[in-house]
Amino acid sequence: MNRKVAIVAVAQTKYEANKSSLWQGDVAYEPIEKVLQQTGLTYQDRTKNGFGIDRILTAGEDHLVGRTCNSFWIHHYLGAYRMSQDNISGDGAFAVYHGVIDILSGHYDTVLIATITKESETSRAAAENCYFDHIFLQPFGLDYLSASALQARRYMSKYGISREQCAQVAVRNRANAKNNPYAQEPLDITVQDVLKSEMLASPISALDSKPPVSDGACALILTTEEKAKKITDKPIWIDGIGNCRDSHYLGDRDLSDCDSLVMATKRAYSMAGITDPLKEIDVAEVSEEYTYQELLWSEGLGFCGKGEGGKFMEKGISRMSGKMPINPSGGILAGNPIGVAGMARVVEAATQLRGEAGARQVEGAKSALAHGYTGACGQSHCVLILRK
Amino acid sequence: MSAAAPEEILISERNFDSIFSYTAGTVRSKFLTEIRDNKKIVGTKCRRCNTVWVPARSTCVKCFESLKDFVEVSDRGTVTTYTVINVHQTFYPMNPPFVLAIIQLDGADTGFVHFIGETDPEDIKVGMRVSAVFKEDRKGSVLDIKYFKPI
Amino acid sequence: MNVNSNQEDLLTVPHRLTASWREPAGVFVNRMLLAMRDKAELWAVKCPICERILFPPEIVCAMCKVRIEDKDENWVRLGNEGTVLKFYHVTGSREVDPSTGWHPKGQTFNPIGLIMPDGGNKWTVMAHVLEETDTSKLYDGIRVKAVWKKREERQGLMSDIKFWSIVEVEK
Amino acid sequence: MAEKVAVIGVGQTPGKRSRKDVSEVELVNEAVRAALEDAELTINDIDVVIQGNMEFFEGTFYTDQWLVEGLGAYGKSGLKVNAAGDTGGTIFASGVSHAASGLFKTVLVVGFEKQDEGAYGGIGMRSEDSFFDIAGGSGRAIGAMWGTAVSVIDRKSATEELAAKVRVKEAKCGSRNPYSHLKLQLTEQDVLNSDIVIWPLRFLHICPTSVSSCAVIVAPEKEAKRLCRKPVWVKDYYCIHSGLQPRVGEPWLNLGAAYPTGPQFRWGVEQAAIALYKRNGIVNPRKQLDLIESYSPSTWHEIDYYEALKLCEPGEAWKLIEEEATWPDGDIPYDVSGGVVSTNAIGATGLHRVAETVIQIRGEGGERQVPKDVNLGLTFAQGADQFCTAAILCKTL
Repeated sequence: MNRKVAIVAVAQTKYEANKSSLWQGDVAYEPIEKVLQQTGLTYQDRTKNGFGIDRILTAGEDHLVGRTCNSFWIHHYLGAYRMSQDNISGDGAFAVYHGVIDILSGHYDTVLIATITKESETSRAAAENCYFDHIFLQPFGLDYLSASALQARRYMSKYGISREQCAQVAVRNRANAKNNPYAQEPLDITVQDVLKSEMLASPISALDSKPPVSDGACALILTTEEKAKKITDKPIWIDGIGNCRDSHYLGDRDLSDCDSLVMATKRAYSMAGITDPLKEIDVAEVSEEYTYQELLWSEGLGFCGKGEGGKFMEKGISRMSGKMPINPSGGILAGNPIGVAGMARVVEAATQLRGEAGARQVEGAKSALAHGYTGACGQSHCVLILRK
Repeated sequence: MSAAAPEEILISERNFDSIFSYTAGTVRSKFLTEIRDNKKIVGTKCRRCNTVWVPARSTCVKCFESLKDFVEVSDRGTVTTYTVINVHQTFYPMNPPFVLAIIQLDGADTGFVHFIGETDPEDIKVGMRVSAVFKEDRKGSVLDIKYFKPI
Repeated sequence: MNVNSNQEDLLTVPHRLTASWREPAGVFVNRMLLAMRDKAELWAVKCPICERILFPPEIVCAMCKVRIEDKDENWVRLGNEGTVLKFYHVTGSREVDPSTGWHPKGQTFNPIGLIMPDGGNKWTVMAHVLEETDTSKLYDGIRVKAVWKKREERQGLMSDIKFWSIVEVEK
Repeated sequence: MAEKVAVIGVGQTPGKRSRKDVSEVELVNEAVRAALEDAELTINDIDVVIQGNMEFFEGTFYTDQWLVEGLGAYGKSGLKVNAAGDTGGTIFASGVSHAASGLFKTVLVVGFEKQDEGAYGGIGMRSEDSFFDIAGGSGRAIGAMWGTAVSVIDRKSATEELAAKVRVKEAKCGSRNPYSHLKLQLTEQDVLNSDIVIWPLRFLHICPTSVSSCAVIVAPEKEAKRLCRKPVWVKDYYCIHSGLQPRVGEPWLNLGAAYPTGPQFRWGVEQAAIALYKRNGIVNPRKQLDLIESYSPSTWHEIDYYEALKLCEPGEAWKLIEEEATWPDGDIPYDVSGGVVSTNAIGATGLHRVAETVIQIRGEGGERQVPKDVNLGLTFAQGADQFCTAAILCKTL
């Protein structure tokens, strides 16, 4: 790879169920202002020597904003005047992926990436229903919850994964979130609380899933190796990126597999030179909106073999005191909005490697994995490998 | 004019109510008309990898072959997974609880998403055999099949 | 039976999308709208660096790309009168479907004016409805004044101003 | 750029008012197969698939996920980009970025729009912030076209008669382009008699809402030379946005005052042209460029862009029209494909411009091939409020 790419600043808002007094632009500007202050950078058109942000990427979707060209409406908060801006229609992790590509292409040097979603302003489920094929799937009223429930039962029945093993994921993530000041809903819960919580779509209960509504935003700045060393003494290198798409129809694949995650992971690992993830990765921030997904994605990420997600969970490797903690931040299960969730994983992974994670810091973490996905049952996955 | 006391927050409500009409296209229309007119379920078979795609598709996802041959499949199959929906959304076609499942129809290589009916949700198990129940008044939609019932 | 392109029975699947979006106006715009509703006053914000007077007021200056602090000296009261920069009157229809030419007949709109309220500068432009429908009486640069709805009819929207009527300038 | 990038394959589908024989999946599939055939490749040679359309127009959420079957994107890298009207240009720029990054061998870029599925093509247009909604729907794009038309008239850059002459040229070019939606036989009198929408904007001046898809395959230098006999090189590309005050009742209309150089659409195009000319040593675009494929949503935009692209002095667009310099046999052919006024499937439109420029540079335009030898072509996509993504393509680097 001819150029190296570094994260030089990260910021995020507190994730809340309803930031009702703040408009999209106000919420988005909070982390943007923080990363500008952290780096002292401004936009290229405002600098004398041209050393500034020359590209802006967002990850928004029209249905969540209720307007076409969704990023256009907060352009003046993004600082897009006279700038190159684009919007990735998918999860924030794909926007970071595209930022790395833009820098590797040599066409841009410094990319600001900002994502904002206010789920409180509309019905996220109604938007999810529009994701499905309009001829064969949408008429059934499918959304991410019902599709994920089909995947959960398929995975759990095929490999004997128990609801208790899934519940442990919720218990652990909600507990981790207590050390994360940005988390929306940390909880002290037990496996029994999860099992007894209201059943939304069997086998997924209320505490098996993320908080239904979440508002928030995050921002980060990527730049080249040469500029990164001028801006910060803690550049975080993105050494591996990979993404992949799977087939759309729920019946086309065995939902207990996650082939597109396996392929995305292979691409990211080969680029970063990783052969044994459990040894070479110190901390992982994985996107899961339902508890079974952390177990299934662990298999796709190569942390354990097929069907061994449950056992991997019980071994405790992914516990905060384990060899490779997963989601010290509490992850999406503690509350992240769609589109922002994947980028929040990158922001958290970078915060860990910068040693700024405070109470949730994984001591001596040198390499981290961040993962995001788009689509029901994880149709498209994106994996990034970060190193100190 | 700067902020004195916390003030009232004005909220704007924008409503959108519009009917889209999605073109099914040649291949997908055939799938729907076969159900509507002949109570038959057809898939398309790939000449290269012999996968039978149900519901009928125009391109083989795995090898990008144009699918030229319709193949009739049975209206009976095996439940590979299911879920009992207990929550309600405005776009759900019926009130909770109702059962969504993926059914591997005999002769098909891919699963077919549909409802399960005429059974108590507790009795449904993965691997159960079911068969399609067609509505009388069929209008050219996947919902022309009412649901699949256990056999 | 195989796929033939002259499949006569080509279906379309209808889908009714009903969605709603509830959003606040934003910190500064909310205050501007409250002032419009409660005191029939127009407020804008001035960027301390480039001195553009921005309507509607935003917490960021789009050109200088810095936050505009919420301080009294940054707020600017706009006058109740203004100058029409340019106007247009839709005689056909706004909702023209260019391919078929379909447009709802009989849609009559008042002319829309691009109005620069007094107290602003060349950056302060507001699009609003003009009372006068006979465009022969309108010209670029004409002076107009805001006609507000009664207090109980005002809800904190731009349409709290009913329209802008021509200010008779004695020759 | 880190690596030189070339276009090695293009595929287009004819623009139509409506396509009842194909779903969105088959619509994009047609363009992908055409591009693969043009590049003499199979889907297995493709590493990345980038897709773009304006999802709100079709009411689809993350459209690329549903279209995996038609895109051939199963198991491949890729993502969806959706800026605004310039989506066609930004997905091309994204494809070039992926190709130049050194991580991939071939990149397939696909744009489409199927507006006959939306309840009403202008669904996106009814999106004002209801705090600022003063007149019940602003007909945003129509209003903005009016702004440009008035500005051209005010600056005496052209008269209505000359605009009619340009519209007849556009129609003739469109009728010779198999992929054009409108194939009209027009006289100048037809144009002058066309219904007034907002004077001087008439119905025939406005672009149609079309259904079409377009696919382009790009590759880095080593692969491009290995795989393609006639690669067309991407000399440079530039992307710029205005980002000024979008939240006003009818922002697209605040002429002059809020936008330093007059009506909205031209500012982005002008800035992109200035930047590209400077970086690529183009001092006299009329002479040095061989062809322009523009994103002119109305006839008035084409006239206004003559000046924004520095083809003539400000206020002298009429000279180019009278000399017919921008006609196919003129010295700077402009929109030989018939342009956006003949076909506008928004997600694909920016990409159709790239495809047409590649075809002309290769000399494969057939009936619509320009007589002069085309080495250097400028193509750009324009969207929303002054977004512009422009690219310069050339036969030899």
